[in-house]
Amino acid sequence: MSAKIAKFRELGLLVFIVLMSVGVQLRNPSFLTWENINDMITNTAILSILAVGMMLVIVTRGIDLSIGATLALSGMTAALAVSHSPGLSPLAAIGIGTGIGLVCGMALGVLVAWVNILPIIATLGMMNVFRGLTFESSGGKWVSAHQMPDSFKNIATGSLLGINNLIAIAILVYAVAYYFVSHTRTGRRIYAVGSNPESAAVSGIHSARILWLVYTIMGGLSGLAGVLWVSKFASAQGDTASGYELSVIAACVLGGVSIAGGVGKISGIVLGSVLLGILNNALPMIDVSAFWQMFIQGAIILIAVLINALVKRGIDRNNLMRRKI
Amino acid sequence: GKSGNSEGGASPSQAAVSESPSASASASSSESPSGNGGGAKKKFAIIFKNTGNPYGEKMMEGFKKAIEEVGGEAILKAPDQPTAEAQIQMIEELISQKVDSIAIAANDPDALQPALEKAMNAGIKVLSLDSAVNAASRLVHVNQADPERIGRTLIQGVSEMIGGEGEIAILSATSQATNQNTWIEWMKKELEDPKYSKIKLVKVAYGDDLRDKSVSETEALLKSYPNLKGIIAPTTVGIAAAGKVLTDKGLKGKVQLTGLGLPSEMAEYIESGVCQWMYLWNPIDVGYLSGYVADGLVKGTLTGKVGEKITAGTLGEKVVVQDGDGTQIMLGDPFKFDASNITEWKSVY
Amino acid sequence: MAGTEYVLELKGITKIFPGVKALDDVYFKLRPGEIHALMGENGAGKSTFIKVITGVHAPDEGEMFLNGRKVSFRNPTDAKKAGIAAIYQHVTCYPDLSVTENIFMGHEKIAKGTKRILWRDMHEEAGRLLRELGAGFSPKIQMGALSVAQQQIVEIAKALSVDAKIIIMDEPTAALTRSESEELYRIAERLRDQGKSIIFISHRFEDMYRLASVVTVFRDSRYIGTWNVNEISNHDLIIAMVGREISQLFPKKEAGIGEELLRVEGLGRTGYFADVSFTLRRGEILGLTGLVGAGRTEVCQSLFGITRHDKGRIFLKGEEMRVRSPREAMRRGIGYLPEDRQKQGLVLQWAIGRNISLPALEKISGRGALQIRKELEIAKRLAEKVSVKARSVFDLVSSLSGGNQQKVVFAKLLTAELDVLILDEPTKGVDVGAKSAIYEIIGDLACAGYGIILVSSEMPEIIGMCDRVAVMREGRIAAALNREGLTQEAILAASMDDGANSYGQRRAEA
Amino acid sequence: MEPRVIPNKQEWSWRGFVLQWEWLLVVLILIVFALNASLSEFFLDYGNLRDATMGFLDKAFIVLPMVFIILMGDIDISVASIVALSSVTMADLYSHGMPMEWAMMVCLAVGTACGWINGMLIVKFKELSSVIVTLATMIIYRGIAYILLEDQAAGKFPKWFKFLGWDYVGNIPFILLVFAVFAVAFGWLLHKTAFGRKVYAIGNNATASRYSGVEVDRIKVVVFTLAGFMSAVTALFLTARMGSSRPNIATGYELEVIAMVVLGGVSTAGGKGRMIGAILAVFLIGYLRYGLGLINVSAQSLLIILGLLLIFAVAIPRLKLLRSPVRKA
Ligand SMILES: Nc1ncnc2c1ncn2[C@@H]1O[C@H](COP(=O)(O)OP(=O)(O)OP(=O)(O)O)[C@@H](O)[C@H]1O
Ligand SMILES: Nc1ncnc2c1ncn2[C@@H]1O[C@H](COP(=O)(O)OP(=O)(O)OP(=O)(O)O)[C@@H](O)[C@H]1O
Ligand SMILES: [Mg+2]
Ligand SMILES: [Mg+2]
Repeated sequence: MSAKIAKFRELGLLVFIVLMSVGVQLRNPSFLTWENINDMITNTAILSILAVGMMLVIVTRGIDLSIGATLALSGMTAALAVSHSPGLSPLAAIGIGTGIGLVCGMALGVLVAWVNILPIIATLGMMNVFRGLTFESSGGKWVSAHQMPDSFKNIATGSLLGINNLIAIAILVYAVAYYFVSHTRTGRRIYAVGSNPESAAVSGIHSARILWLVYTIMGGLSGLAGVLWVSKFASAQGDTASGYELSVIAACVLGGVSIAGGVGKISGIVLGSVLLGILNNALPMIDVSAFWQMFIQGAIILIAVLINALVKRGIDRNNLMRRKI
Repeated sequence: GKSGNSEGGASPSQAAVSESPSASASASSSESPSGNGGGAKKKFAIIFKNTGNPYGEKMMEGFKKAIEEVGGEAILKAPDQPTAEAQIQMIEELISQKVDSIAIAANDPDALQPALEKAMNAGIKVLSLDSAVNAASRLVHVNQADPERIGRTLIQGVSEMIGGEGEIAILSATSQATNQNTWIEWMKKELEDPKYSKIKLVKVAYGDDLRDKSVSETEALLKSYPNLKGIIAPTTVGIAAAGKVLTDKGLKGKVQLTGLGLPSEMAEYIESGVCQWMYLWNPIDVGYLSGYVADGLVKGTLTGKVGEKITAGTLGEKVVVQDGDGTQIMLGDPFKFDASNITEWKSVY
Repeated sequence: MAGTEYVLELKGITKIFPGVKALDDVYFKLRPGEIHALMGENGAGKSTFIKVITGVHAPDEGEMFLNGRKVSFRNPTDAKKAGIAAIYQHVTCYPDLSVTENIFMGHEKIAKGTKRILWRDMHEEAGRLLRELGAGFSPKIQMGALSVAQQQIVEIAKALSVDAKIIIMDEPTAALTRSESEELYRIAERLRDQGKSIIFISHRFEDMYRLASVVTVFRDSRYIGTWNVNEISNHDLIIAMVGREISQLFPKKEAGIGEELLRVEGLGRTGYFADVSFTLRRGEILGLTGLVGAGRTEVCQSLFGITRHDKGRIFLKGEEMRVRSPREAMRRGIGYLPEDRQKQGLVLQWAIGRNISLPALEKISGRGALQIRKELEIAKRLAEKVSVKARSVFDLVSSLSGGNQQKVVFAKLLTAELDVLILDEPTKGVDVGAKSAIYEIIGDLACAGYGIILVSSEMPEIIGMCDRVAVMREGRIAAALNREGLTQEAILAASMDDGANSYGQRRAEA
Repeated sequence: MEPRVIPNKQEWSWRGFVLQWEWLLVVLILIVFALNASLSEFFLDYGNLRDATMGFLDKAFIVLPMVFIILMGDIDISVASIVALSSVTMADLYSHGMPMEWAMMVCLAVGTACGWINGMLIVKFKELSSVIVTLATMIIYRGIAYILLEDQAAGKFPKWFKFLGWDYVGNIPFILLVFAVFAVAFGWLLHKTAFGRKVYAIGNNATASRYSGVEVDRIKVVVFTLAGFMSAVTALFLTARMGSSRPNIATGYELEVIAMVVLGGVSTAGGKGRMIGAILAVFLIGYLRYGLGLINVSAQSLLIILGLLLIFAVAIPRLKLLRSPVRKA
């Protein structure tokens, strides 16, 4: 029964997305063109990759505010590396960025899992540290397009089997994540720890290890996203992606990941990311005043979650009505 | 990258300013010991908008150079976020340190007024540079370039690129940025000229100086206005993001791009021809000039009245002119970067 | 003594919590194929002892032998690997996960090479286990959607799924009805016949007599003794447990029954219950019984304003009222003792005193501020009245045993001036000593003029305490019985599905 | 049944007294003072310290109700947006000719209303957590501020208005006096009244509180409304300090406020923590920032130092050696 609700919930989100798309399409016919859809998905790829990690974190009742900073730090490091040695292979650059992200994530994981600092605080503190380190490592400079070899910039613009690399990487991340969360023990244990940490301890699950793992994964994905970001925009700055964590959290929340832990589905965050992606893409296209954009975004997020909640209530009520007494 | 100290002196803006007698550095060295403070060095502070911005770093570098030339101590500050609140706090810190002068690139023209008035009441000489504060909060403003000239030049440039007809759009930073808004006003004024009757400004978009937003705004412009011929982006993040989009979409030559950008960020797109040329002034010179102006204010050789003159090291003599209610010192015209000179500048800033 | 005779042997176990000696030099021996009952008052240390066996707590002193070999478990996984499975007293489930996952958490079935989880196998196995236990729900359902009793069944399935040699059950029947308990007995016996050993903790003598061959008694953290069940009389066992004689378990006092306090007419809440009508008078104890999930708790919560009913009317002292919140219910004179003391009854991280005063904060405030002295006064008086076992009112409630926690919840009810008390399973998981104390309090309250609704699954309790009984079945009142006609058979028949009609379908006059 | 005697007098415990989080903050403040004084000759100067206090106290008003919110296990990340919206409304109305006193009233009313809306949404939609609700309203409130003022700044307030942010009563900053009054009021509310006790109860176990007759929903609404009101108070002082208002003022305040509350020892997990801790944290961070600013530490180093301070301060009591069962609620 509850599985049906979850499905219906996603259906509701899907309907919402479709309605919105139709609305935008009526105002700007170039919205549902192949090119625009392609742009939209490409622009959403990084967000959706981060959403995977954030979902895992939120499932364990945590939150990670540091991902924007981790992304910036690893992007900057990768950019500095390729600007110093232009011969570096793009895979090595991805490796460096992801590695830095992993290290950041591990450090955070230790703080959350073993030192037992509340995630919101640990990540808030480390966000400052990582951001500061980004500025320090670049000495206040940016790494610009001309300092990056084409091979590096091609990470984001190139394509694999006709699919843009960013999209391909996102699909790969999603495939792996899906298998991980639904078909491996470790993946399921993430949900167990989030659903009830006390029983997890009694069933002999090493909660600390799971938590650590989750933040490490989040860090690794942020690192990967950092390289992709820098490659996509061909510029690395100290304040790259500042405040981006809120968008990622919003994507998860729209996708039905519960802040209370234990609940969250891959299909949900796909939809959440898509909804945000459409918002970011559509608002500039329907020519609303720049001053209204923020309000409209916020209102749509609020309406989406409220409708979702109301729909779920309706379904619950309906189920009750059918119950024989 | 290598820092071009000597190159910084030989500024690109000199090339644009027709007559610019190169100043003798000796003037400063003879004056500095005559300061009243005996052995203690005078303290000159500069506050930029935010940290980690190469444009600001270069500006502070130029400021520091000038202050060293006049024998003072330079204090360089910038908050981590570009907010007026953080700058107010920095001003308070500087007042406590009893600095002699504060030069500020403001995040808000009006919001710093109470803080800066307090500083001036404490005997600190206040000037603004790059982004002005209102006339009541400063003695003088060091203007990198005349906003009118910037606005008009950009329209002239884009008009030339697109052959005098077609749709154009502006990609700005935030809707709040006063600089950008003034320039945009002047662009619109310039467009009123009948010779641009065939040019239509279709939209002003705001990329908020965020990479991702600037990219989606640019993409939206291209799709909503399929006949778009040119984009003007008077902001460093915006113009680079637009350059990247045009490159990736293979629109080189179809959609023209110009605006204000950092040579280092734009080198790629100028060299490839996506952006034939763009403009900027030399931030090092802006800082350098401000250093001398600050020194003049502290020494009392300058009070900020119209008509006063100052000799600013290698930049030569500059004159204080009227600027609305207040006064300002102009650095010169914006400098044009194109394929011929971009290699030279891309490693400087 | 030969070590081989026992599968499990513990010697001289001592466990000290900060400030509390939970176990003091305790001995225990378990033979293969034996069902061993562990009994004792609340707070005697039974649950702690179990947790020492399963490696949740490390003992401060003492040794443990498994099949004659000395072992020490660092965590529950070690114990599980060694073949010890436990059902803990407080259900430890994952509400967001499926029943299957709950059952197999920690020992999932995985493919040999890829380590992929074999969902289909697990669902099948889980389904089989649940059918064996007589549960009628699908293993794919979400755990959180189940009632407490159903969750308890899943806990048992969990223990069975491990294929352990030693199975420990800490009060597994507390949330079960008789028929469900029967099911459990059968399973336990079958396991015993397969040569497994079971340690069984319960406060119900019924359980012990039905199942166990050996009984060990703890009292005040100490080992009292071990007897063969058929060699010790009920009377001696009670003395062993409480260290004194309990003269009368159900001190039913004859209270003068007065005017009508509460009248409920046709109360209904979509999906939960319908057409519930009854009356309650001053000094009267009305029993509300039925099988688990019959809707008793839902009715009580509607009366108390936790949930809203959508049909029917409630009259309090002749006046119709609508309760929108527990606060309003309490102001009007209705109090509720919730069924889940840990989640609904107590702030576990708080001291006893603060918990007791929580419903009465307004009463102890003067000119805006709380009067701490008055608060402590009330807390002390009430804690003593229900005889909580604690060192002071500053002890944290979380450090109390289940039964003592329940007494604190009871004390909370006494802070407010109420007319109607709704007691939802007030003696669930409470030992005999505390039980008789609670019964005494209930009796006193009835005499003092309260109207009391007593929700209980325990027949003796209902029969011993109540003036009238309403039996609920599937959300409706199936029968209303008066004291004269009150027998276990009558109640059972009314709560079972059909065929109940032959028994007294007399409705209490409206 | 033998009657049991249960004492209700608590023994004074040195261990309990010494092992209080707040001492750590006091020690840290002393260290910061000693360090700053040795690093900068300008630090230990009454005038400077006084003016520095004026500089960081504006957001401290939000810290007070945020303690309540975090104690209840909720969070409000829309406070900075409320500051912006109420400030912008005030400035806009004033520039359209409304008398300043009225505009200030409207400012407070707008903030209070925003907080009330947050509270109502959170209470009526229990399935949504406060993070989600206030994340959405955060965007919406600031969005409205943008709609109101667009790219303009509004200001040119009367001279006396500046008093709020820049002047002294005697030799004490006005803002400090107001803060002291509010701090005492909020501290009293939290620690001495039934209301405060209920806030703790909700934070520890909302269900049990409801079953005990605590009006959980009403208290939540009141607390979020208070947060809105105090955000508007911050808006008054911040606007006075800035002399004008813009839709982007107070950006990032929410995280700073939350960091202070948490550094003050307030934990969402168990409804633990005290008002004094959060207030001490305000001063700790304020003076640390100021002192480092006096020696012109770069912004990035400041970020790193503040980040590490937050981590270490929260990590220290988690060290096994200091762990003790004695901890006051
Ligand atoms: N984690 C703990 N910290 C401190 N004291 C504890 C802890 N767990 C249990 N105790 C104490 O240990 C003693 C034994 O408790 P335990 O739960 O083992 O009793 P029990 O026999 O299972 O009682 P019940 O029948 O009520 O469940 C009690 O006094 C209790 O207060
Ligand atoms: N969380 C839930 N989700 C769905 N249905 C529920 C839930 N909790 C209870 N129910 C259903 O509501 C009905 C009434 O349950 P309720 O708990 O009121 O019964 P009860 O007679 O008090 O039983 P118990 O002995 O478990 O307290 C039952 O059909 C039960 O299955
Ligand atoms: Mg127990
Ligand atoms: Mg019940």
